[in-house]
Amino acid sequence: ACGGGGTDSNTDSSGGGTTTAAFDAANGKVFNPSDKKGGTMKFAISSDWDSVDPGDTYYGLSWNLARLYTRSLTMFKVGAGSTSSELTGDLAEGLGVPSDGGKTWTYKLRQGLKFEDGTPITSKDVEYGVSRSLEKSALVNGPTYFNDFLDLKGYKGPYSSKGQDNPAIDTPDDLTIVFHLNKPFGGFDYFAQIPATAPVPVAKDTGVKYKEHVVSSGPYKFESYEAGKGFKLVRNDQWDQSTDPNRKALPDGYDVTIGANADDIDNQIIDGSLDVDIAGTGVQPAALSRVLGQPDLKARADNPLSARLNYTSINPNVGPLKNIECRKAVEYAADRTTYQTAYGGPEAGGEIATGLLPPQIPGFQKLDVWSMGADNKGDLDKAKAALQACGQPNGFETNIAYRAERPKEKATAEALQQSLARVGIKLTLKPFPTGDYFSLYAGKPSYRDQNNLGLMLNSWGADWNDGFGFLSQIVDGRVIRDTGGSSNLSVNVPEINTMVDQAIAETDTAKRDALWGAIDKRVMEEAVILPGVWAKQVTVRSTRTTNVFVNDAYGMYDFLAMGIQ
Amino acid sequence: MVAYIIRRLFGAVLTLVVVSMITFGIFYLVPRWAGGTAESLASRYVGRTANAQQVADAAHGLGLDKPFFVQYWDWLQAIFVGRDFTGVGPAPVHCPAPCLGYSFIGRNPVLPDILDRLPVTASLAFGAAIIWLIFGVSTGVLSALKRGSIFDRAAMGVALGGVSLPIFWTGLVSLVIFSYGLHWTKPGGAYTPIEVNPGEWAYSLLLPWITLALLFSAAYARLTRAGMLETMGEDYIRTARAKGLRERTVVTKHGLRAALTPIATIFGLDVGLLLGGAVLTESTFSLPGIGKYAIDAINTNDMPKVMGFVIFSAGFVVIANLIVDVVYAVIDPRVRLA
Amino acid sequence: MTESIAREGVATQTPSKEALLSVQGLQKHFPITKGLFKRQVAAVKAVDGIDFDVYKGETLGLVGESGCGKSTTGRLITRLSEPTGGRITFDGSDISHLGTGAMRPYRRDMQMIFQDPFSSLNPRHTVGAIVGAPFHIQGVKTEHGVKRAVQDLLKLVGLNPEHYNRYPHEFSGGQRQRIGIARTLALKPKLIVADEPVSALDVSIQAQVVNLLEDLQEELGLTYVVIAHDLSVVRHISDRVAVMYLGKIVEVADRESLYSNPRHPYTVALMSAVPVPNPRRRESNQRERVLLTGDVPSPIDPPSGCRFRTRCWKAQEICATTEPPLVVREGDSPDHATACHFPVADNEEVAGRSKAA
Amino acid sequence: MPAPDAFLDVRDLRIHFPTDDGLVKSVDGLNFKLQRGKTLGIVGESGSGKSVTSLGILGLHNKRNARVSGEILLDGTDIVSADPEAVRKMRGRRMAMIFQDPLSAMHPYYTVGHQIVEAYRVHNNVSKAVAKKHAIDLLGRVGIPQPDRRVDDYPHQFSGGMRQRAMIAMALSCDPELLIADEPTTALDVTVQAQILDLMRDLQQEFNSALIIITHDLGVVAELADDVLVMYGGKCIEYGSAVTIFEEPEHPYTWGLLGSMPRLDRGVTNRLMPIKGTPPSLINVPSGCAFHPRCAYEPQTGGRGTTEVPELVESGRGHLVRCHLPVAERKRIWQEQVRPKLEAGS
Amino acid sequence: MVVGPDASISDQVPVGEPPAEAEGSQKAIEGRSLGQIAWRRLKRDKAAMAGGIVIILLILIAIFAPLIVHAWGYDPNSFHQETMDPATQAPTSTFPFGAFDSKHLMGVEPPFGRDIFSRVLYGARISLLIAFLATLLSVVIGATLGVIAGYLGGWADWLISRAMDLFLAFPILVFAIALAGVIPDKAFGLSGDTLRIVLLIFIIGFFNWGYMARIVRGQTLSLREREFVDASRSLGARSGYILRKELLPNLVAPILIYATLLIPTNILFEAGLSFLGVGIRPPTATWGGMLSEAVRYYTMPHFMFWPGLAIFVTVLAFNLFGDGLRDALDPKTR
Ligand SMILES: Nc1ncnc2c1ncn2[C@@H]1O[C@H](COP(=O)(O)OP(=O)(O)OP(=O)(O)O)[C@@H](O)[C@H]1O
Ligand SMILES: Nc1ncnc2c1ncn2[C@@H]1O[C@H](COP(=O)(O)OP(=O)(O)OP(=O)(O)O)[C@@H](O)[C@H]1O
Ligand SMILES: [Mg+2]
Ligand SMILES: [Mg+2]
Ligand code: NI
Repeated sequence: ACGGGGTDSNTDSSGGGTTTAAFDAANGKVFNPSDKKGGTMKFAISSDWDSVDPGDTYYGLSWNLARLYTRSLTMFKVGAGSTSSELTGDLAEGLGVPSDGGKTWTYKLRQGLKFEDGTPITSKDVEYGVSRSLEKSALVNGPTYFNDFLDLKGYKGPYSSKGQDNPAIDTPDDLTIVFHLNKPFGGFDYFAQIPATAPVPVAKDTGVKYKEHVVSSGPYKFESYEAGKGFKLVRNDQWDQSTDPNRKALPDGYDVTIGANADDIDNQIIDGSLDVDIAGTGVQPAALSRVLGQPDLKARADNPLSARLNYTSINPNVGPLKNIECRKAVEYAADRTTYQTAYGGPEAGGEIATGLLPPQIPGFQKLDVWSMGADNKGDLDKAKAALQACGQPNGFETNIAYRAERPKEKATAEALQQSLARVGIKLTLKPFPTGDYFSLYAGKPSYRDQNNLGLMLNSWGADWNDGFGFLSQIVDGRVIRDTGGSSNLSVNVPEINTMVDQAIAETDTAKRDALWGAIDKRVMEEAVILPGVWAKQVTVRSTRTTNVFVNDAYGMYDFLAMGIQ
Repeated sequence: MVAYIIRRLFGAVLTLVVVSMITFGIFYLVPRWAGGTAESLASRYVGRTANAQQVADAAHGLGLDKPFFVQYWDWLQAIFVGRDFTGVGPAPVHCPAPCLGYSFIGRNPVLPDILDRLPVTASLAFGAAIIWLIFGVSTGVLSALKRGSIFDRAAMGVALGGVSLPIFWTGLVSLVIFSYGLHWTKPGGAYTPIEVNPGEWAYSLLLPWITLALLFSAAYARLTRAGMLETMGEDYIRTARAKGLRERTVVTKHGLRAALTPIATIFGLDVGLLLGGAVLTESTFSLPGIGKYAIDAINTNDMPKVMGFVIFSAGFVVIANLIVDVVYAVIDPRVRLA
Repeated sequence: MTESIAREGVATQTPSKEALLSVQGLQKHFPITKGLFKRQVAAVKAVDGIDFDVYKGETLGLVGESGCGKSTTGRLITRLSEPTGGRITFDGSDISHLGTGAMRPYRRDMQMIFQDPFSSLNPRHTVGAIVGAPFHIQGVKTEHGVKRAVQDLLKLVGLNPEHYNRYPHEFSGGQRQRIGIARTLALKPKLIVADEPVSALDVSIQAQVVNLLEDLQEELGLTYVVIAHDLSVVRHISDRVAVMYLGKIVEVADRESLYSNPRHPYTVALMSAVPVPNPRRRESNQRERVLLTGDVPSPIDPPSGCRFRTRCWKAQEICATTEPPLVVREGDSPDHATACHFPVADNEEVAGRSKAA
Repeated sequence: MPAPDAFLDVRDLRIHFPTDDGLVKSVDGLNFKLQRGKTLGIVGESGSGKSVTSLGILGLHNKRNARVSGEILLDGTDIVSADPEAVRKMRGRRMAMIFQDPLSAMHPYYTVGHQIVEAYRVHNNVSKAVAKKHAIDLLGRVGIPQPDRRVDDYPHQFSGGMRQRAMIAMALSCDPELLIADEPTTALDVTVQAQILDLMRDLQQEFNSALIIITHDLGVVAELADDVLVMYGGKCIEYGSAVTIFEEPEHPYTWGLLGSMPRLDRGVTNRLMPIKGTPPSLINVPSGCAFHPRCAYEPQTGGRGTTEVPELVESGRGHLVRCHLPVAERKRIWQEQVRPKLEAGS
Repeated sequence: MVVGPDASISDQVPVGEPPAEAEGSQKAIEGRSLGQIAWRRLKRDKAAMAGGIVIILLILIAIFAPLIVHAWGYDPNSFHQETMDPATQAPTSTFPFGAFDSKHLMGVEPPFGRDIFSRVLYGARISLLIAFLATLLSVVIGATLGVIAGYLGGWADWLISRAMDLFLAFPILVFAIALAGVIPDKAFGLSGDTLRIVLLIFIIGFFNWGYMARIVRGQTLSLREREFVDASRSLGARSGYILRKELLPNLVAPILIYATLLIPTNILFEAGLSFLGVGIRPPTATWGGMLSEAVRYYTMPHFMFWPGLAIFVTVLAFNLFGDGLRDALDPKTR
């Protein structure tokens, strides 16, 4: 069942619904549509995510979830298939209005918006939410788009630049908010859907502690919050359906358990006592054979493709890998099937990737830069030839870094170790603590170069489904910082940087998509990235949920739409 | 006795200071062996947009650039007077006394976090302790009384097996069978506090209790048996029989009473150790207790948490030691504490 | 059972009055610590100022009740422990405070026999190694090699020399005690201190060892200090006897004089308490017995003045204030010294079934 | 011969222990009788089976590791074959025991008073307070000063002599008819020993109980016993009145015991007369007369000593001896050879 | 030189031995040492002997793992993807879980189909190596410090006893985990598995000496009170002599006993560390590591079963043997 399996789902028309259980029934269509209100949804996850603070979060699941208790300026449409990739106004009446060649963006807020305590939401609250998210030394987790694109003129944020006004954001009246950018950017509406644009009342902002009491602007508010253990959401009576065309708010509340046993989550979903694993990464390997093996269970499973690439960065700054021939040898010698197996096989792991851009992102093209050999098991002859050309005919030694707590990355490292050994490239496995992987180890240029980290496992999901949302943070060499923390571990080619600038500035969508596609190919040619798999997962639908469908923007079930039977 | 307790408390505090110093030393030194500098250590706390100056400020504000003893002193002092950190985040961060450290990854002081998890670990430890005391001791006593019988051999065989089983394996196997397979018990992870729902509480801890108790029951059965065999051979048992006491009285009042004394000691220490974090059990059953906290802290490389944990659990052991000694003196009139 | 070689030669001849060992004011206090800082709050005055001489070739017996400081005295004179005060002169040299190294040469001349034949032999060493140890430790060269010397010693103490390679656990208590004795004899010592050498043995074995000690003394001209609590054994083996009470010597005299004419009330009580193996004299024994009441006071806080006064039926006021010196009493032979204000007179009626107050 | 209506009648008592190394015949065919108000002394070397016998009489051997056979008739009831529960009820009430080492024989965790009260209350249905009063009474009777205060002390707070007194009080708590004292004074100093022996004698007279005193100290036996039983290798080798045993012993082993002992009541003998060799193994008891390897007169038995187990035969009124030597010969040897040597120098 | 006639009594054999043996033979009988007696006792203890045999087998297996694997297995790290269903990541073998197959004796490991048999065998090498050497380290540190504390007493004792308390108060497991987590990749001229093995040995050994020291100290204290030490001193022996010649031979038995009983603890300790992911680095096979992987595949119980069984059998064997050894060398405890 290989080969472009996921792409067909995108062609489905949105809004279609079905009630017959079948494999992949909620992928691209709505399974079990219903408008019934009531009930409490049970969510669980095995390990905590960064934060529930809208200004301090960068996890897809968190952005998906945040829509329950906050509203941002714009949002992805709530719908199956490609619908979910489209933006629409949320707090704002509609999408932003660009002016000044895309350097200024203006949004009009809806009437009658209120916080959970009844105070009206104004454009000032939105400005404050964005401003505080700039404080990356306090709210460290969120994306840095606003830091990078707003014309801040030295403004650091409401904590650091106390008493100053954010010069990049104007609020001419309570319902209007204007953003000034430092360069033209056509995709600002994507920025506007980041949870950081959710309004935050200044008086209630407790900085890093705000996560303990997020003030709701959405249909649900926090009833309780216990760090690391879970929280409960209940209806926010100040939310007004009339101000919100996107949310149906079917359940009466949500119980979110954090730190549950991962295998148990699978079991509970299978037997119906739990609704959703909010991690959205699919069932655990233990349940996989069961789910795929038993027809009745398989009929309850979906196999969505997410806009995520699991790949390996090849460090062009260490040892023989400085020579592109040696990097080519790695590309040729890698056995892509074991890479895929390491991630869970064709269904649970993903499709073998040929380039960076996942198929569902506009601009995608099927590349064939480096031969993957017969059955994708690697082209050993070419690899050997490349090694010869590199002057290392007998191979060489280098290290492969991965995140210690990620078994799949560990398996991948083992898989690469095996497959590269076939041409004499010896890999030593180097696990690093997940939390510091980017900030201190693989993500820190001085560290990775000094410690001879030749290969580094990496994984990147689109912030949203377009070329910028996917590629900008991993191919632009200028995001690499000496202090570490960048997701781009190996791509720093001036020519590519220029191409990125061109793509950003391009206002024509089709041309822009093509430009991103070209960047993809160009990066591949550098042989600094060994693509692994475009992630897919096998997820199981709970028996009691309604309105189940995969939101393509997040690559997982849409939490907002679900209801209880 | 009072003087003794005071002296021991004094010793306990000293022990903790030394433990903390060693721990601190190791966590201070090892990252530096690995090539860490004050700046590189600080850089994890400053976020992704920080520039070199901000990193340097953070390193300074956290005191990472100070010599070892100054840093240790700062840490120690914080326990009594609290501490302010600067350079990380726009405002100074205050960690109120008693400050066992402040986690910049979790953005909170360590102690309240640990205390928050204590009920889980305590529930686990005490619940299991009750089970293993009942099972272990009664099996041990019966075995000793029926020495050489089939029961004795079987029980001791099982006990030897029990102490030879790795707890994480027993835990996994029982999880797979009883939780995933038969759905009899909860697999852990979702702990319900006793005050919320005692039934749920017990239900959620059932499997960890049994698993932990299995290991300890086995050990205690062996200990009790050995102790009983020893005391039942004592002269005073013969005296008790010569007085014409009923065998049951002889066994319980004279034999068991004496045999249990050393077991009480070990029991105290075991519970003390467990309260300081049943690491393997908690991670096998994903119980959000102190042990899991420690593992998580280690996995996220959150050194202030690890430090705080080490001191906290060492404190339990030290206090358990002290209590055991005092209790011993109460149980055994021959022991005079001076 | 044939009678032994007559012992008259040695027994009748008065020991030469040359002191081999001389002890003056010997003290040993064991500190008792307490409180937060382990302050010394008191001391067990195990031995509290004793004087005696041991003459060449004689046997001095040391008797007393349990805990009166006999063993401590023995350990002090063999310098196994450090005296708190006083002087020990051995063969003319002051050895009171010599260190381990300085003491080593003297150790050849002064040996010890221990009470417990089970714990005094290292269970992991062969008999040969145990008896040969003195040669190794002192670096003594032997004419025909150590093995030969050891076997000679074994023969000397009545053991089969073939058992050179056996381990102590293969021997009975009496045989073990012989091994211990062989070890002490290896270096041909002048003085042997025996701390309860036979108390751990059965009666029949006890006699074998006592005989052996006597024979060896005769053969090798040894000087003994024998510590025992069994008055009959002490009488049998000793030439002179010292009686200890609570860290003090209360009476010292030659055997005949002491047993026939005890002066100190404690000695009297001690001797009268020994059961006599004669059922016919049962009644008279009971009548003559002085029964002491109470227990031996604690050596931590001994009674003032005369230490025996708390149990003595003759005690008067002076006993509480003045400590009686150990001196020769009127009418006694010159080597019969008693530390008592009111020594028991020759034909004093001390007994009766009344308990001594 | 003891009168037929003996209070305690032990008949052919055998107590064997099967062990890894073989069968330990600790007691092997023991017979004796004891009347009320009389005292029997049992002497013998270490390991001759004295303690095992006394435990056997109290029925304290564990069925699992001891094989007890024969009869122990206490006032007509056979303890060996009786129901264990019945024997338990007899223990403490009808027969009691005083052990050698009072420190280890008393429970360290309970007060002395508690331990006496416990002994009293198993057999008497009285309140704790009454029992405690009784305990204080008893402690006073055995000569413990301030018994009302010391009753609440723990054994370790007593001195050795006081502990032994407390043991005696405990044994006497139910006025037993048979009292067995297993080396009651061995751990004590002579002065204390004298007090205890005195006490036991007085108490026995007061209660008119039968007393068995076990010891290896012939002096103690001479002080207390009416009759003496000499044990060797698990067997009785000589039995007789105390005077007979001390003045006309007929067994070479008894001679040896007497000869081994320095005595204060005699002059200083020049030499002790020990028994050569060591006590026999109870697993491989020497063939024939168990004493033959150590016996100087073994050649005079004409080889029977090594092959034939001698019978215990009466050689005079109530005097039983287990020896191959002809009676006349034994008497002659004692009179002509042994006795003079023992008394030499007196 | 004639000593009194009854003093030179011919030696009798001690109680418990047939008199005939000694009586008849005047020639030197080689005495049996305590070691020989212990061995005789041990031989009678069937469970202990079984434990001992298993231990020997395990050691042989560990040593000859490459040969055995060569005959019946595969390289422990090589993949056998053909044995796995790529989608479900379960073994395709018709044998239950792929085990007991002639190709893969214990089945194969998800997801790559590595041969479990070979990995278990290779795991034995690591487990035993670490357990043995760590025990050795603990024993060396513990015994040395214990003897010093017990023999010298005073300040040395105080200091060492406090250090012992300290180490016993440490939450060792967590501490070891934390430490193993921050170990650098290269140090002391070592790297990779070698470095980690060395460091694990060091960590496990270093944190476990307290118990050993406590026992040795206690033993030394009681031995010091035995009169043979005084006897040696009264002969003028120096401390060094007493330590080496008098005390040490008597300490061998307890040290041996507790070393045997420490080994299983250390095996569990290492497995625990590997289980928590801070032990030896993958792909090197260790039992604990295999178990921690197996957790994710609990629906394929064979993967959990074999390494768990290996740990269990090994630890059990050492416990059995250690118990037996204790009974044999120290009959008091029976
Ligand atoms: N190392 C020590 N520390 C403290 N007190 C001690 C020590 N050794 C002996 N004593 C005390 O000193 C006193 C005399 O003891 P010592 O052993 O000399 O008596 P003893 O006469 O030999 O008694 P015994 O007949 O019981 O052997 C006792 O009260 C004893 O408790
Ligand atoms: N439970 C037992 N199992 C095996 N042998 C035993 C047992 N109890 C006693 N014995 C053996 O029985 C023999 C007689 O022991 P017993 O205690 O009666 O001697 P004893 O005459 O009282 O000696 P002592 O004077 O030393 O007290 C000894 O050899 C002893 O080892
Ligand atoms: Mg002594
Ligand atoms: Mg006895
Ligand atoms: Ni003599």
